[in-house]
Amino acid sequence: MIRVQREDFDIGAEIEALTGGDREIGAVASFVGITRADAGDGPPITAMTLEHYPAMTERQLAEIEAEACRRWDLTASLIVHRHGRLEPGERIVLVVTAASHRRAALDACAFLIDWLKTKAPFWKREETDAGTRWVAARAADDRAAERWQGEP
Amino acid sequence: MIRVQREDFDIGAEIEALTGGDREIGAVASFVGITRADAGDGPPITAMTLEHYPAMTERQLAEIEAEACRRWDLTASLIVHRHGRLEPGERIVLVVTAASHRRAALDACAFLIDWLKTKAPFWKREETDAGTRWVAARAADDRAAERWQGEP
Amino acid sequence: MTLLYFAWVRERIGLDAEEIALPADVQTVAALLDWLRGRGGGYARALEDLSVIRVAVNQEFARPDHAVADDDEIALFPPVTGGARP
Amino acid sequence: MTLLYFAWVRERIGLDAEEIALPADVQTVAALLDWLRGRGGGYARALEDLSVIRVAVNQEFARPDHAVADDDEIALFPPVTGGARP
Repeated sequence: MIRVQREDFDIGAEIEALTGGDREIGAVASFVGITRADAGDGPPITAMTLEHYPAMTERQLAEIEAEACRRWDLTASLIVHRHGRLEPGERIVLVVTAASHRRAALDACAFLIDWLKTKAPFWKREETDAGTRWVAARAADDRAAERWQGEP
Repeated sequence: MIRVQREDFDIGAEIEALTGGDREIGAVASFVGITRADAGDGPPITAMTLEHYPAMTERQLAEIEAEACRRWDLTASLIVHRHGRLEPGERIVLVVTAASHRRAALDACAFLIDWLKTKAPFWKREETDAGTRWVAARAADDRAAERWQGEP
Repeated sequence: MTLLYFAWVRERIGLDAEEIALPADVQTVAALLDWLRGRGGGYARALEDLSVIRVAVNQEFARPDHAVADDDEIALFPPVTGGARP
Repeated sequence: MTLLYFAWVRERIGLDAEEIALPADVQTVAALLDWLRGRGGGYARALEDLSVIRVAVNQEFARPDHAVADDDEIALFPPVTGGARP
Protein backbone atom coordinates (compact mmCIF):
# COMPACT_ATOMS: atom_id res chain seq x y z
CA MET A 1 0.00 0.00 0.00
CA ILE A 2 1.36 3.44 -0.81
CA ARG A 3 0.28 6.96 0.06
CA VAL A 4 1.79 10.34 -0.79
CA GLN A 5 0.30 13.00 1.42
CA ARG A 6 0.90 16.40 2.91
CA GLU A 7 -0.30 15.41 6.41
CA ASP A 8 1.72 13.78 9.17
CA PHE A 9 1.16 10.11 10.06
CA ASP A 10 0.77 8.12 13.29
CA ILE A 11 3.29 5.27 13.32
CA GLY A 12 1.49 3.06 15.82
CA ALA A 13 -1.88 3.50 14.12
CA GLU A 14 -0.39 2.77 10.68
CA ILE A 15 1.30 -0.41 11.89
CA GLU A 16 -1.84 -1.57 13.67
CA ALA A 17 -4.04 -0.89 10.63
CA LEU A 18 -1.62 -2.76 8.37
CA THR A 19 -0.90 -5.77 10.54
CA GLY A 20 -3.54 -6.06 13.25
CA GLY A 21 -5.21 -9.43 13.45
CA ASP A 22 -3.13 -11.12 10.76
CA ARG A 23 -1.99 -14.38 12.33
CA GLU A 24 0.64 -15.04 9.67
CA ILE A 25 2.73 -12.08 10.75
CA GLY A 26 5.66 -12.78 13.04
CA ALA A 27 7.83 -9.77 12.25
CA VAL A 28 7.10 -6.12 11.57
CA ALA A 29 9.96 -3.85 10.60
CA SER A 30 9.47 -0.13 10.23
CA PHE A 31 11.49 2.92 9.42
CA VAL A 32 10.66 6.57 9.98
CA GLY A 33 12.67 9.34 8.36
CA ILE A 34 12.74 12.70 10.13
CA THR A 35 13.76 16.08 8.73
CA ARG A 36 17.04 17.29 10.21
CA ALA A 37 18.48 20.77 10.53
CA ASP A 38 22.07 19.58 10.11
CA ALA A 39 23.29 20.46 6.63
CA GLY A 40 26.81 19.07 7.01
CA ASP A 41 28.79 21.69 5.17
CA GLY A 42 26.36 24.61 5.25
CA PRO A 43 24.16 26.71 7.51
CA PRO A 44 21.39 24.86 9.41
CA ILE A 45 18.29 24.04 7.43
CA THR A 46 15.21 25.83 8.69
CA ALA A 47 12.77 24.03 6.39
CA MET A 48 12.64 21.72 3.42
CA THR A 49 10.02 21.58 0.70
CA LEU A 50 9.41 18.35 -1.19
CA GLU A 51 7.94 18.75 -4.64
CA HIS A 52 6.69 15.74 -6.56
CA TYR A 53 4.98 14.63 -9.76
CA PRO A 54 1.97 12.85 -8.28
CA ALA A 55 1.10 10.42 -11.07
CA MET A 56 4.73 9.38 -11.56
CA THR A 57 5.62 9.29 -7.88
CA GLU A 58 2.69 7.07 -7.04
CA ARG A 59 3.42 4.79 -9.97
CA GLN A 60 7.07 4.44 -9.00
CA LEU A 61 6.31 3.88 -5.33
CA ALA A 62 3.82 1.17 -6.30
CA GLU A 63 6.44 -0.40 -8.56
CA ILE A 64 9.15 -0.49 -5.92
CA GLU A 65 6.72 -1.93 -3.40
CA ALA A 66 5.78 -4.64 -5.90
CA GLU A 67 9.49 -5.30 -6.45
CA ALA A 68 10.02 -5.76 -2.69
CA CYS A 69 7.10 -8.21 -2.62
CA ARG A 70 8.70 -10.18 -5.45
CA ARG A 71 12.07 -10.31 -3.71
CA TRP A 72 10.85 -11.15 -0.21
CA ASP A 73 7.97 -13.13 1.20
CA LEU A 74 6.02 -10.24 2.71
CA THR A 75 2.59 -10.46 4.29
CA ALA A 76 1.97 -6.71 4.10
CA SER A 77 3.81 -3.51 3.28
CA LEU A 78 3.19 0.20 3.48
CA ILE A 79 4.94 3.31 2.24
CA VAL A 80 3.72 6.72 3.40
CA HIS A 81 5.66 9.68 2.02
CA ARG A 82 4.93 13.29 2.81
CA HIS A 83 5.34 16.21 0.44
CA GLY A 84 5.20 19.95 0.94
CA ARG A 85 7.08 22.07 3.44
CA LEU A 86 8.61 20.28 6.44
CA GLU A 87 10.53 21.73 9.35
CA PRO A 88 13.32 19.98 11.28
CA GLY A 89 11.91 17.31 13.58
CA GLU A 90 8.95 16.54 11.33
CA ARG A 91 8.39 13.00 10.10
CA ILE A 92 8.81 12.72 6.35
CA VAL A 93 8.56 9.03 5.40
CA LEU A 94 7.31 5.77 6.87
CA VAL A 95 8.05 2.26 5.62
CA VAL A 96 6.45 -0.76 7.25
CA THR A 97 7.07 -4.35 6.17
CA ALA A 98 5.46 -7.40 7.74
CA ALA A 99 6.39 -11.03 7.19
CA SER A 100 6.32 -14.39 8.87
CA HIS A 101 10.04 -14.17 9.53
CA ARG A 102 12.29 -11.35 10.58
CA ARG A 103 14.87 -11.49 7.81
CA ALA A 104 12.33 -10.78 5.05
CA ALA A 105 10.80 -7.88 7.00
CA LEU A 106 14.15 -6.31 7.91
CA ASP A 107 15.74 -6.69 4.48
CA ALA A 108 12.68 -5.46 2.58
CA CYS A 109 12.41 -2.44 4.87
CA ALA A 110 16.06 -1.51 4.31
CA PHE A 111 15.68 -2.05 0.55
CA LEU A 112 12.63 0.23 0.36
CA ILE A 113 14.10 3.03 2.41
CA ASP A 114 17.36 2.98 0.43
CA TRP A 115 15.32 3.32 -2.73
CA LEU A 116 13.03 6.02 -1.36
CA LYS A 117 15.88 8.15 -0.10
CA THR A 118 17.63 8.16 -3.45
CA LYS A 119 15.36 7.24 -6.33
CA ALA A 120 11.89 8.41 -5.31
CA PRO A 121 10.76 11.16 -7.67
CA PHE A 122 10.88 14.07 -5.28
CA TRP A 123 12.80 17.31 -5.52
CA LYS A 124 13.96 19.05 -2.39
CA ARG A 125 14.32 22.74 -1.81
CA GLU A 126 16.11 23.65 1.39
CA GLU A 127 15.69 26.89 3.29
CA THR A 128 18.46 28.32 5.44
CA ASP A 129 19.09 31.76 6.86
CA ALA A 130 21.34 32.28 3.83
CA GLY A 131 18.53 31.63 1.35
CA THR A 132 16.91 28.70 -0.41
CA ARG A 133 18.36 26.24 -2.89
CA TRP A 134 17.39 23.11 -4.76
CA VAL A 135 19.30 20.06 -3.57
CA ALA A 136 21.43 18.30 -6.19
CA ALA A 137 21.42 14.49 -6.51
CA ARG A 138 24.08 12.71 -4.48
CA ALA A 139 26.31 9.95 -5.80
CA ALA A 140 26.68 8.35 -2.33
CA ASP A 141 22.98 7.62 -2.21
CA ASP A 142 23.03 6.03 -5.63
CA ARG A 143 25.68 3.65 -4.34
CA ALA A 144 23.55 2.70 -1.33
CA ALA A 145 20.65 1.86 -3.60
CA GLU A 146 22.96 -0.13 -5.88
CA ARG A 147 23.82 -2.44 -2.98
CA TRP A 148 20.56 -4.17 -3.77
CA GLN A 149 21.18 -4.88 -7.40
CA GLY A 150 21.41 -8.58 -7.97
CA GLU A 151 20.07 -9.40 -4.51
CA PRO A 152 18.84 -11.41 -2.83
CA MET B 1 17.02 1.68 27.56
CA ILE B 2 15.77 -1.82 28.28
CA ARG B 3 12.62 -3.20 29.88
CA VAL B 4 11.47 -6.75 30.52
CA GLN B 5 7.80 -6.79 31.35
CA ARG B 6 4.70 -8.90 31.32
CA GLU B 7 2.45 -6.16 29.84
CA ASP B 8 1.97 -5.30 26.18
CA PHE B 9 3.52 -2.12 24.74
CA ASP B 10 2.34 0.67 22.44
CA ILE B 11 4.75 1.01 19.51
CA GLY B 12 3.88 4.59 18.58
CA ALA B 13 4.02 5.79 22.18
CA GLU B 14 7.35 4.06 22.78
CA ILE B 15 8.90 5.59 19.67
CA GLU B 16 7.56 9.03 20.51
CA ALA B 17 8.82 8.83 24.11
CA LEU B 18 12.25 7.71 22.93
CA THR B 19 12.76 10.11 20.04
CA GLY B 20 10.31 13.00 20.31
CA GLY B 21 11.89 16.41 20.16
CA ASP B 22 15.45 15.23 19.54
CA ARG B 23 16.66 17.31 16.57
CA GLU B 24 19.68 15.09 15.94
CA ILE B 25 17.52 12.14 14.90
CA GLY B 26 16.99 11.62 11.19
CA ALA B 27 16.20 7.90 11.18
CA VAL B 28 14.19 5.65 13.47
CA ALA B 29 14.18 1.93 12.78
CA SER B 30 11.96 -0.40 14.72
CA PHE B 31 11.12 -4.06 14.86
CA VAL B 32 8.17 -5.80 16.49
CA GLY B 33 8.09 -9.55 16.97
CA ILE B 34 4.69 -11.19 17.15
CA THR B 35 3.79 -14.65 18.45
CA ARG B 36 2.77 -16.99 15.64
CA ALA B 37 0.67 -20.13 15.69
CA ASP B 38 2.61 -21.74 12.84
CA ALA B 39 4.91 -24.42 14.24
CA GLY B 40 6.38 -25.53 10.92
CA ASP B 41 6.53 -29.25 11.47
CA GLY B 42 4.02 -29.67 14.29
CA PRO B 43 0.50 -28.85 15.39
CA PRO B 44 -0.39 -25.14 15.67
CA ILE B 45 0.82 -23.37 18.77
CA THR B 46 -2.02 -22.18 20.97
CA ALA B 47 0.20 -20.28 23.42
CA MET B 48 3.82 -19.75 24.35
CA THR B 49 5.26 -19.03 27.77
CA LEU B 50 8.54 -17.17 28.10
CA GLU B 51 10.46 -17.82 31.28
CA HIS B 52 13.46 -15.72 32.19
CA TYR B 53 16.09 -15.10 34.84
CA PRO B 54 15.42 -11.45 35.58
CA ALA B 55 18.80 -10.32 36.91
CA MET B 56 20.69 -12.07 34.11
CA THR B 57 18.25 -11.17 31.34
CA GLU B 58 18.35 -7.50 32.23
CA ARG B 59 22.12 -7.52 32.51
CA GLN B 60 22.51 -9.21 29.13
CA LEU B 61 20.01 -6.95 27.41
CA ALA B 62 21.82 -3.91 28.78
CA GLU B 63 25.13 -5.35 27.56
CA ILE B 64 23.92 -6.00 24.04
CA GLU B 65 22.39 -2.54 23.86
CA ALA B 66 25.72 -1.06 24.96
CA GLU B 67 27.46 -3.17 22.31
CA ALA B 68 25.12 -1.78 19.62
CA CYS B 69 25.90 1.75 20.81
CA ARG B 70 29.62 1.03 20.50
CA ARG B 71 29.28 -0.36 16.99
CA TRP B 72 26.95 2.27 15.58
CA ASP B 73 26.45 5.96 16.14
CA LEU B 74 23.03 5.83 17.77
CA THR B 75 21.16 8.73 19.29
CA ALA B 76 18.77 6.52 21.27
CA SER B 77 17.79 2.88 21.58
CA LEU B 78 15.12 0.83 23.30
CA ILE B 79 14.50 -2.85 23.88
CA VAL B 80 11.18 -3.95 25.39
CA HIS B 81 10.78 -7.70 25.84
CA ARG B 82 7.72 -9.38 27.27
CA HIS B 83 7.70 -12.51 29.40
CA GLY B 84 4.93 -14.79 30.60
CA ARG B 85 2.22 -16.47 28.56
CA LEU B 86 1.53 -15.09 25.08
CA GLU B 87 -1.04 -16.20 22.55
CA PRO B 88 -0.65 -16.05 18.76
CA GLY B 89 -0.98 -12.49 17.50
CA GLU B 90 0.41 -10.94 20.67
CA ARG B 91 3.42 -8.65 20.46
CA ILE B 92 6.45 -10.12 22.19
CA VAL B 93 9.44 -7.83 21.57
CA LEU B 94 10.13 -4.28 20.41
CA VAL B 95 13.45 -2.85 19.29
CA VAL B 96 13.80 0.83 18.40
CA THR B 97 17.02 2.46 17.23
CA ALA B 98 17.41 6.13 16.37
CA ALA B 99 20.34 7.78 14.65
CA SER B 100 21.24 10.74 12.51
CA HIS B 101 21.55 8.48 9.48
CA ARG B 102 19.54 5.54 8.28
CA ARG B 103 22.30 2.95 7.92
CA ALA B 104 23.22 3.05 11.62
CA ALA B 105 19.59 2.80 12.71
CA LEU B 106 18.76 -0.06 10.32
CA ASP B 107 21.90 -2.10 10.98
CA ALA B 108 21.75 -1.69 14.76
CA CYS B 109 18.08 -2.71 14.78
CA ALA B 110 18.81 -5.87 12.76
CA PHE B 111 21.80 -6.66 14.99
CA LEU B 112 19.74 -6.34 18.17
CA ILE B 113 16.82 -8.41 16.96
CA ASP B 114 19.12 -11.18 15.69
CA TRP B 115 20.70 -11.31 19.10
CA LEU B 116 17.41 -11.16 20.99
CA LYS B 117 15.83 -13.93 18.97
CA THR B 118 18.72 -16.30 19.60
CA LYS B 119 20.83 -15.32 22.58
CA ALA B 120 18.47 -13.55 24.97
CA PRO B 121 18.18 -15.60 28.15
CA PHE B 122 14.61 -16.73 27.76
CA TRP B 123 13.20 -20.24 27.68
CA LYS B 124 10.09 -20.96 25.69
CA ARG B 125 7.41 -23.48 26.45
CA GLU B 126 4.92 -24.00 23.66
CA GLU B 127 1.37 -25.22 24.08
CA THR B 128 -0.42 -27.13 21.35
CA ASP B 129 -3.51 -29.32 21.33
CA ALA B 130 -1.07 -32.23 21.59
CA GLY B 131 0.49 -30.95 24.83
CA THR B 132 3.23 -28.61 25.94
CA ARG B 133 6.96 -28.78 25.34
CA TRP B 134 10.09 -26.76 25.98
CA VAL B 135 11.62 -25.44 22.78
CA ALA B 136 15.17 -26.60 22.04
CA ALA B 137 17.82 -24.15 20.83
CA ARG B 138 18.15 -23.87 17.06
CA ALA B 139 21.41 -23.95 15.19
CA ALA B 140 20.02 -21.78 12.37
CA ASP B 141 19.48 -18.89 14.75
CA ASP B 142 22.99 -19.15 16.08
CA ARG B 143 24.23 -18.74 12.54
CA ALA B 144 22.11 -15.61 12.04
CA ALA B 145 23.58 -14.06 15.17
CA GLU B 146 27.09 -15.03 14.06
CA ARG B 147 26.68 -12.91 10.93
CA TRP B 148 27.54 -9.99 13.14
CA GLN B 149 30.80 -11.26 14.49
CA GLY B 150 33.61 -9.10 13.26
CA GLU B 151 31.26 -6.40 11.99
CA PRO B 152 30.84 -3.66 11.23
CA MET C 1 0.68 17.78 -25.84
CA THR C 2 0.78 18.45 -22.13
CA LEU C 3 4.10 19.67 -20.78
CA LEU C 4 4.81 19.58 -17.05
CA TYR C 5 7.75 21.29 -15.34
CA PHE C 6 9.09 20.58 -11.87
CA ALA C 7 11.54 22.05 -9.35
CA TRP C 8 13.98 24.63 -10.78
CA VAL C 9 12.95 23.76 -14.34
CA ARG C 10 9.48 24.97 -13.38
CA GLU C 11 10.91 28.08 -11.71
CA ARG C 12 13.11 29.04 -14.65
CA ILE C 13 10.39 28.50 -17.23
CA GLY C 14 7.89 30.22 -14.97
CA LEU C 15 5.11 27.70 -15.57
CA ASP C 16 4.17 24.40 -13.96
CA ALA C 17 2.27 23.13 -17.00
CA GLU C 18 1.23 24.13 -20.47
CA GLU C 19 -0.50 22.70 -23.52
CA ILE C 20 1.37 22.94 -26.81
CA ALA C 21 0.67 21.92 -30.38
CA LEU C 22 3.61 19.75 -31.38
CA PRO C 23 5.30 20.76 -34.70
CA ALA C 24 5.28 17.90 -37.19
CA ASP C 25 9.09 17.65 -37.29
CA VAL C 26 9.44 17.21 -33.51
CA GLN C 27 9.30 13.44 -33.09
CA THR C 28 11.71 12.62 -30.25
CA VAL C 29 12.47 13.80 -26.74
CA ALA C 30 15.76 15.33 -27.95
CA ALA C 31 13.99 17.24 -30.71
CA LEU C 32 11.38 18.49 -28.25
CA LEU C 33 14.07 19.81 -25.89
CA ASP C 34 15.79 21.57 -28.80
CA TRP C 35 12.56 23.10 -29.94
CA LEU C 36 11.67 24.30 -26.42
CA ARG C 37 15.12 25.77 -25.93
CA GLY C 38 14.68 27.63 -29.17
CA ARG C 39 11.87 29.59 -27.54
CA GLY C 40 14.57 31.47 -25.59
CA GLY C 41 14.09 33.28 -22.29
CA GLY C 42 13.25 30.99 -19.37
CA TYR C 43 13.20 27.96 -21.65
CA ALA C 44 16.77 28.59 -22.75
CA ARG C 45 17.87 29.14 -19.15
CA ALA C 46 16.09 26.01 -17.90
CA LEU C 47 17.47 23.82 -20.67
CA GLU C 48 20.99 25.25 -21.04
CA ASP C 49 22.60 22.09 -19.52
CA LEU C 50 20.77 18.99 -20.70
CA SER C 51 22.94 16.73 -18.52
CA VAL C 52 20.81 17.79 -15.56
CA ILE C 53 17.46 17.48 -17.32
CA ARG C 54 15.38 14.33 -17.00
CA VAL C 55 12.31 13.61 -19.11
CA ALA C 56 9.31 11.42 -18.47
CA VAL C 57 6.88 10.49 -21.21
CA ASN C 58 3.55 9.46 -19.76
CA GLN C 59 5.10 9.10 -16.30
CA GLU C 60 7.96 6.87 -17.41
CA PHE C 61 11.56 8.00 -17.70
CA ALA C 62 12.44 8.43 -21.37
CA ARG C 63 15.78 8.66 -23.22
CA PRO C 64 16.57 11.34 -25.83
CA ASP C 65 15.60 9.08 -28.73
CA HIS C 66 12.21 8.21 -27.23
CA ALA C 67 9.30 9.06 -29.55
CA VAL C 68 6.88 11.81 -28.60
CA ALA C 69 3.32 12.23 -29.84
CA ASP C 70 0.70 14.91 -29.58
CA ASP C 71 -1.36 13.12 -26.91
CA ASP C 72 1.61 12.49 -24.59
CA GLU C 73 2.08 13.96 -21.14
CA ILE C 74 5.72 14.97 -21.04
CA ALA C 75 7.46 16.13 -17.87
CA LEU C 76 10.81 17.94 -17.62
CA PHE C 77 12.67 18.06 -14.33
CA PRO C 78 16.12 17.86 -12.69
CA PRO C 79 17.46 14.52 -11.42
CA VAL C 80 15.33 13.43 -8.48
CA THR C 81 16.95 13.89 -5.11
CA GLY C 82 15.09 11.19 -3.24
CA GLY C 83 12.64 11.57 -0.45
CA ALA C 84 14.46 12.48 2.73
CA ARG C 85 17.95 13.77 3.25
CA PRO C 86 20.33 10.91 3.96
CA MET D 1 24.84 -20.72 48.23
CA THR D 2 21.71 -19.80 46.31
CA LEU D 3 20.75 -22.21 43.54
CA LEU D 4 18.23 -21.16 40.89
CA TYR D 5 16.63 -23.50 38.38
CA PHE D 6 14.86 -22.54 35.18
CA ALA D 7 12.68 -24.12 32.49
CA TRP D 8 12.68 -27.95 32.42
CA VAL D 9 15.57 -28.08 34.88
CA ARG D 10 13.26 -26.37 37.35
CA GLU D 11 10.42 -28.73 36.48
CA ARG D 12 12.50 -31.90 36.87
CA ILE D 13 14.07 -30.80 40.14
CA GLY D 14 10.70 -29.55 41.36
CA LEU D 15 12.06 -26.32 42.82
CA ASP D 16 12.75 -22.87 41.38
CA ALA D 17 15.32 -21.96 44.05
CA GLU D 18 17.00 -23.33 47.15
CA GLU D 19 19.73 -22.42 49.62
CA ILE D 20 22.42 -25.01 50.17
CA ALA D 21 25.54 -25.27 52.32
CA LEU D 22 28.37 -26.01 49.92
CA PRO D 23 30.56 -29.02 50.87
CA ALA D 24 34.19 -28.02 51.24
CA ASP D 25 35.36 -30.27 48.39
CA VAL D 26 32.95 -28.74 45.85
CA GLN D 27 35.00 -25.96 44.34
CA THR D 28 34.03 -25.81 40.66
CA VAL D 29 30.90 -25.74 38.55
CA ALA D 30 31.63 -29.29 37.36
CA ALA D 31 31.98 -30.56 40.92
CA LEU D 32 28.75 -28.83 41.92
CA LEU D 33 26.84 -30.51 39.08
CA ASP D 34 28.27 -33.92 40.07
CA TRP D 35 27.35 -33.35 43.69
CA LEU D 36 23.80 -32.27 42.80
CA ARG D 37 23.34 -35.24 40.49
CA GLY D 38 24.40 -37.48 43.36
CA ARG D 39 21.28 -36.40 45.20
CA GLY D 40 19.34 -38.64 42.82
CA GLY D 41 15.64 -38.32 41.99
CA GLY D 42 14.74 -35.13 40.14
CA TYR D 43 18.34 -33.88 40.34
CA ALA D 44 19.61 -36.99 38.54
CA ARG D 45 16.89 -36.67 35.90
CA ALA D 46 17.51 -32.94 35.39
CA LEU D 47 21.29 -33.39 35.09
CA GLU D 48 21.51 -36.68 33.22
CA ASP D 49 22.80 -34.97 30.03
CA LEU D 50 25.17 -32.17 30.91
CA SER D 51 25.55 -31.17 27.24
CA VAL D 52 22.19 -29.41 27.54
CA ILE D 53 22.86 -27.78 30.92
CA ARG D 54 24.13 -24.23 31.12
CA VAL D 55 25.38 -22.60 34.30
CA ALA D 56 25.55 -18.98 35.37
CA VAL D 57 27.58 -17.86 38.37
CA ASN D 58 26.36 -14.52 39.65
CA GLN D 59 24.43 -13.94 36.42
CA GLU D 60 27.35 -14.63 34.11
CA PHE D 61 27.73 -17.77 32.02
CA ALA D 62 30.36 -20.02 33.58
CA ARG D 63 32.38 -22.98 32.23
CA PRO D 64 32.80 -26.29 34.09
CA ASP D 65 36.12 -25.25 35.63
CA HIS D 66 34.74 -21.97 36.98
CA ALA D 67 35.19 -21.61 40.74
CA VAL D 68 32.15 -21.61 43.00
CA ALA D 69 31.94 -20.15 46.49
CA ASP D 70 29.39 -20.21 49.26
CA ASP D 71 28.09 -16.70 48.63
CA ASP D 72 27.50 -17.22 44.91
CA GLU D 73 24.15 -17.19 43.15
CA ILE D 74 24.32 -20.13 40.77
CA ALA D 75 21.68 -20.79 38.13
CA LEU D 76 21.17 -24.02 36.17
CA PHE D 77 19.14 -24.03 32.99
CA PRO D 78 18.90 -25.43 29.46
CA PRO D 79 20.44 -23.52 26.53
CA VAL D 80 18.46 -20.33 26.06
CA THR D 81 16.09 -20.38 23.12
CA GLY D 82 16.00 -16.66 22.46
CA GLY D 83 13.10 -14.34 22.80
CA ALA D 84 10.66 -14.92 20.01
CA ARG D 85 10.32 -17.81 17.61
CA PRO D 86 12.19 -17.12 14.40
